[in-house]
Amino acid sequence: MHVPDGFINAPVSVAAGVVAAGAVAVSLRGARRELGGTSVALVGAERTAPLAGLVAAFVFAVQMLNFPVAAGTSGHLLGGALAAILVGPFTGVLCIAVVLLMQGILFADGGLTALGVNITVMGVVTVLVAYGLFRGLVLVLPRTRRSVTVASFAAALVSVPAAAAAFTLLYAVGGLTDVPIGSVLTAMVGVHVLIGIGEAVITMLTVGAVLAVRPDLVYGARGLAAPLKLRVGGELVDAAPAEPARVAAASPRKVWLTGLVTAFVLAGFVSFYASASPDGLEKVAADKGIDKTVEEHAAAGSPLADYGIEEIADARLSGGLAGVIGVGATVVAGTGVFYAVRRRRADGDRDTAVRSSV
Amino acid sequence: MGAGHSHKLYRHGHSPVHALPAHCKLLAVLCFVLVVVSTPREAVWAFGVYAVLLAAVAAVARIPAGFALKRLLIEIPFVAFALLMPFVVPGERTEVLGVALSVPGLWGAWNILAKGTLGVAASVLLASTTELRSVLLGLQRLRLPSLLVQIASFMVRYGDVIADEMRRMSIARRSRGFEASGVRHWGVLAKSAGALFIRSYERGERVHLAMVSRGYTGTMPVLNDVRATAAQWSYAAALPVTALAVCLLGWTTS
Amino acid sequence: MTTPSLQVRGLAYAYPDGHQALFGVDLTVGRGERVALLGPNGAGKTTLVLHLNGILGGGVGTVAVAGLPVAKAHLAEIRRRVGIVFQDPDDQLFMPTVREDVAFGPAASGLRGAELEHRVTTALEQVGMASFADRPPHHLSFGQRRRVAVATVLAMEPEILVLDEPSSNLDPASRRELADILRSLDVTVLMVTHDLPYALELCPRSVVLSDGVIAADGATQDLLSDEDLMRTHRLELPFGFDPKSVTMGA
Amino acid sequence: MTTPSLQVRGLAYAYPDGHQALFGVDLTVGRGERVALLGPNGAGKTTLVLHLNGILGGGVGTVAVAGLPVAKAHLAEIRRRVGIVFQDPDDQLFMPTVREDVAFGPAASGLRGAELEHRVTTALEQVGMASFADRPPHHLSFGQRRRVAVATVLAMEPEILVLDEPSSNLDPASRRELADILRSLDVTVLMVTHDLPYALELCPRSVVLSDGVIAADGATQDLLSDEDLMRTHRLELPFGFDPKSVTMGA
Ligand SMILES: Nc1ncnc2c1ncn2[C@@H]1O[C@H](COP(=O)(O)OP(=O)(O)OP(=O)(O)O)[C@@H](O)[C@H]1O
Ligand SMILES: Nc1ncnc2c1ncn2[C@@H]1O[C@H](COP(=O)(O)OP(=O)(O)OP(=O)(O)O)[C@@H](O)[C@H]1O
Ligand SMILES: [Mg+2]
Ligand SMILES: [Mg+2]
Repeated sequence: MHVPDGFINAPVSVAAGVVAAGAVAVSLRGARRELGGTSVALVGAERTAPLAGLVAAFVFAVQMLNFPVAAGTSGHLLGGALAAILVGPFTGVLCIAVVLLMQGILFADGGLTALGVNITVMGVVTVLVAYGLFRGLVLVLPRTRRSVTVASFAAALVSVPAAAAAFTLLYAVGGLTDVPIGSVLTAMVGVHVLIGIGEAVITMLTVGAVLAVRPDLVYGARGLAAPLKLRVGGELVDAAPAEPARVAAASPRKVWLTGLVTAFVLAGFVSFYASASPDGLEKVAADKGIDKTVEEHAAAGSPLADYGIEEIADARLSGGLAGVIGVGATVVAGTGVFYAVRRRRADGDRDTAVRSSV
Repeated sequence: MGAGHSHKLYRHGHSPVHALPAHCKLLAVLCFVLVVVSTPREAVWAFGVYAVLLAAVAAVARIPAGFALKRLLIEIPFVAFALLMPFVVPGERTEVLGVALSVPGLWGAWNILAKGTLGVAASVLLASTTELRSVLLGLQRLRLPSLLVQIASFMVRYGDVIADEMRRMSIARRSRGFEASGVRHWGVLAKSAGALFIRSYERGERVHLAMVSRGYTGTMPVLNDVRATAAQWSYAAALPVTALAVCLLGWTTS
Repeated sequence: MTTPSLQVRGLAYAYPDGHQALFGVDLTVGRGERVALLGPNGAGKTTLVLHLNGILGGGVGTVAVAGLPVAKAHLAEIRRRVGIVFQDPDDQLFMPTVREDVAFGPAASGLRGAELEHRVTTALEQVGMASFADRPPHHLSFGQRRRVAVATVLAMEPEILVLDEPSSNLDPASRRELADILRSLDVTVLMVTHDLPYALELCPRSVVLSDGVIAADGATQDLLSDEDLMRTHRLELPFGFDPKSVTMGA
Repeated sequence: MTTPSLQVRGLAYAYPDGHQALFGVDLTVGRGERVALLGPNGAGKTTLVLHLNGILGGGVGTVAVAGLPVAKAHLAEIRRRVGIVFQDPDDQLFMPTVREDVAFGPAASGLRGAELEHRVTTALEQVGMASFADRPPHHLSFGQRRRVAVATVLAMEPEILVLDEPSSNLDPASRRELADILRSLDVTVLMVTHDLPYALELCPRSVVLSDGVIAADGATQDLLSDEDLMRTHRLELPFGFDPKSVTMGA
């Protein structure tokens, strides 16, 4: 989805550039907080750059993992959801922005004048949608590790078609040629729901694996880690104060229910875009949309958490081909997760393996 | 770490283009692409001139045509998109070899192909004549926020760490009789992706600690800083300025 | 004469960056032999080892394992027969838990169920790491990782065991236990080591690799007593050690 | 009494995954002393070492270096004074060439130009790697990487040198050369090792760390001669070695 030069007209490119620059500026400030103090004490703000660079490198690496999607197309990971969940939304935006910048310069992947568009679509939109949905789900689901992995699956799944929709939106406004936007949208979102499944599986597996051995590294699951205890001379002492949390395995039923709920949420979300008529996507509306994003950034802090939810709340649960594909895919995937969990359970003995693979 | 030295696209050489400071080249390429993008698509000849300009730069930099052309393949997905346009875009039709094609669609396709290809070609030239580390230094000189530059330089360094970990894991798997040969093995590979993240992350953490142990405080010691002379600036400006002239001509004639 | 376990003929190899590491190595190891591969840092020992199951290749010369040439067609078979313990345990361990890591090799060769379980447990017990089965390997100490690395190879029950400095970073008791394990197995062993007393204890025959060629080949005790040879190849017996005072272990 | 170089009091630490490695360690190392840190695999030696310049922290207890508590305010100062050679050279080396890697530490502390050049060359010559200055570190053999890792720390000229198994993977001559270097430096040395003869040769005093606590502390020769102690902590003298036959090097 790396947009080349000359694809989107100048005003929209500039507007997207402004959005991207604003998002990066806000993120620069936010990132210091997110990466400041985690597991290793005594090492402070100088951690920001290395750890963000590390995640960026990882995103870079997984973006090269192409996986085949139906009918001869192949997709690659966007990584926005993964980055946001692992290191937090601000750092997530920075990571994706840096990845896109370097891809543009070093691999000519994505045009230099389209950098703003690319960062907005693949960085800002994916991160906001994914992290918003993720936080929302984590808040409503039971506070367990499995909820975190399920939420990351859903967040990643939705973030990809959302980016595709955002791209189509930009193209509708700033594309240099009139194409039937409705069918482009359907095609884009439809294909990207499929790509989203790949993204979701990899994101979920990665988050799950990290959660199993280094829960302290998952930004989105802070507070889920049990407090560290030290035994000194027979007594148990707290190593460092941490919020208490309950970590218990969720029942497969809950997992399945979550899958179903996610499917509906997804359906609403996707059909919201899919059913929007091409005529409805007028310049004004889109400009409003961009303004809204800018506002959200200016307000930065917690509203991120509500962003995705808000969108879902007023989404119309109407039809549309993409929506149908979305529901179908999610129900299948959710059921798959359910069966996988149940089978591994039946296998017995390897709880850690379950955690790391589900 | 080897990537700190060079990267896949880089072609070692001693041409005048190689010798230009990276920030001059970055700015020149950016300006050039801006000019290209703002040229009216109807000025077909102008794009031809741009292509000739780039070819001239490639010749000066002694980049073989085959090398540069191969790198253009990155554009393929959008070429596919562009090729669809003449068929799906509504509007006036014209007959080409017996197929009815849309005129605005053809213009759209031409627009994307011409500008996109020139943009990619310019970036390819930049990448193949500039070392990775110079690119980073150049970004720094261009006043990109230093945190971003640092993230980028760590990304480059850790890119190697991750590639290394990936290679190690693959060797380890193979020497224990595993060949990824089909869908059956996706499970193993997917599991490896999670393990890869933790491994790379923890390796990165340890490398970072090693740096910290040796006095790293958040900025890399810059051992050799490059400043561009006026001559170098004017040399670098040659490309975008010529292009601008062409572009202005394009606006007046079309 | 039976086919030798390992047969290397005129092997030369350069790394992709152009640095040549092997300059024509000839080496034959008979079935059931235990041979120590000695030599200074950078001599090419690891490079040679990595040719023995086809991880490196593409240079000049031939390598044959139990009569099979190391080539694409036989790689699967050869990797079942040759077990390599890498110099860096991080090169060896890649699964999320120690148990899965040790199970990986046998499982890839088709073992399942109770038999697999048994292999894994036995191998982990041999190296004293059974109680670590459910921990992630990269959260172990260096020496613990080395021991797990050895277990992953033991679990495959290879007929040829190639070990690249298996005793480094092991505590002294583990070092001796490893020697006991190797002695108890009825397999061909090629062991790279810088620990000369260890080589003397375990391997009746030694080969010295230096600057990419074989510089000496003979009984370990003879080589270690040849002061000239030792000095030219940066081999020295440690402080307080006298090879003559020692009678060879079986 | 002068302030000790290293002073550790009641240090306990658990890794983020909840695994506790240190259970209250007390250790004092005087200025100019050379101390060996012995103990079985997984005893917590590396964990302890990583506390000495504040790389790990956040547990219970205190660490002081030359009288300065290891805390945020003094970290920069402490890291200038304490040089750590990591157990895994891959963790230590991160620059694109050997030369830049060795220059990194001195450059970070402000050295430039000819003086920097001199430091780098000297350090590389000490470990015999001067001819490798322009190669990328990860294209070296394991032992060569270890030597470069030692050089990166020597180049910083720290007043306290902490080495985590510096001799593993070194060829015997390099091992002896390293001992010579360490003996020639007038610095405090804390050296983790599993090579008991090496400890005896280099360090008059030894400390045994076992299961996260200090189990013994005394003259190396006495500890190595205490068979009970040795056996309980998986320490054994190698085959053919007699500590009594040896007189301590200075
Ligand atoms: N990946 C690589 N790329 C280029 N050169 C390499 C690479 N690995 C090793 N070398 C070089 O090849 C030569 C042989 O290396 P090798 O690792 O085989 O040595 P070794 O005998 O195993 O040494 P050690 O005892 O230190 O492990 C060395 O000079 C080394 O610098
Ligand atoms: N990153 C980690 N996460 C969790 N546990 C760890 C980690 N690193 C080490 N441990 C555990 O902490 C304990 C002490 O490890 P440490 O590395 O300090 O041992 P060591 O004495 O250095 O051993 P060796 O001689 O093998 O190097 C071990 O039981 C190990 O399993
Ligand atoms: Mg080696
Ligand atoms: Mg250790």
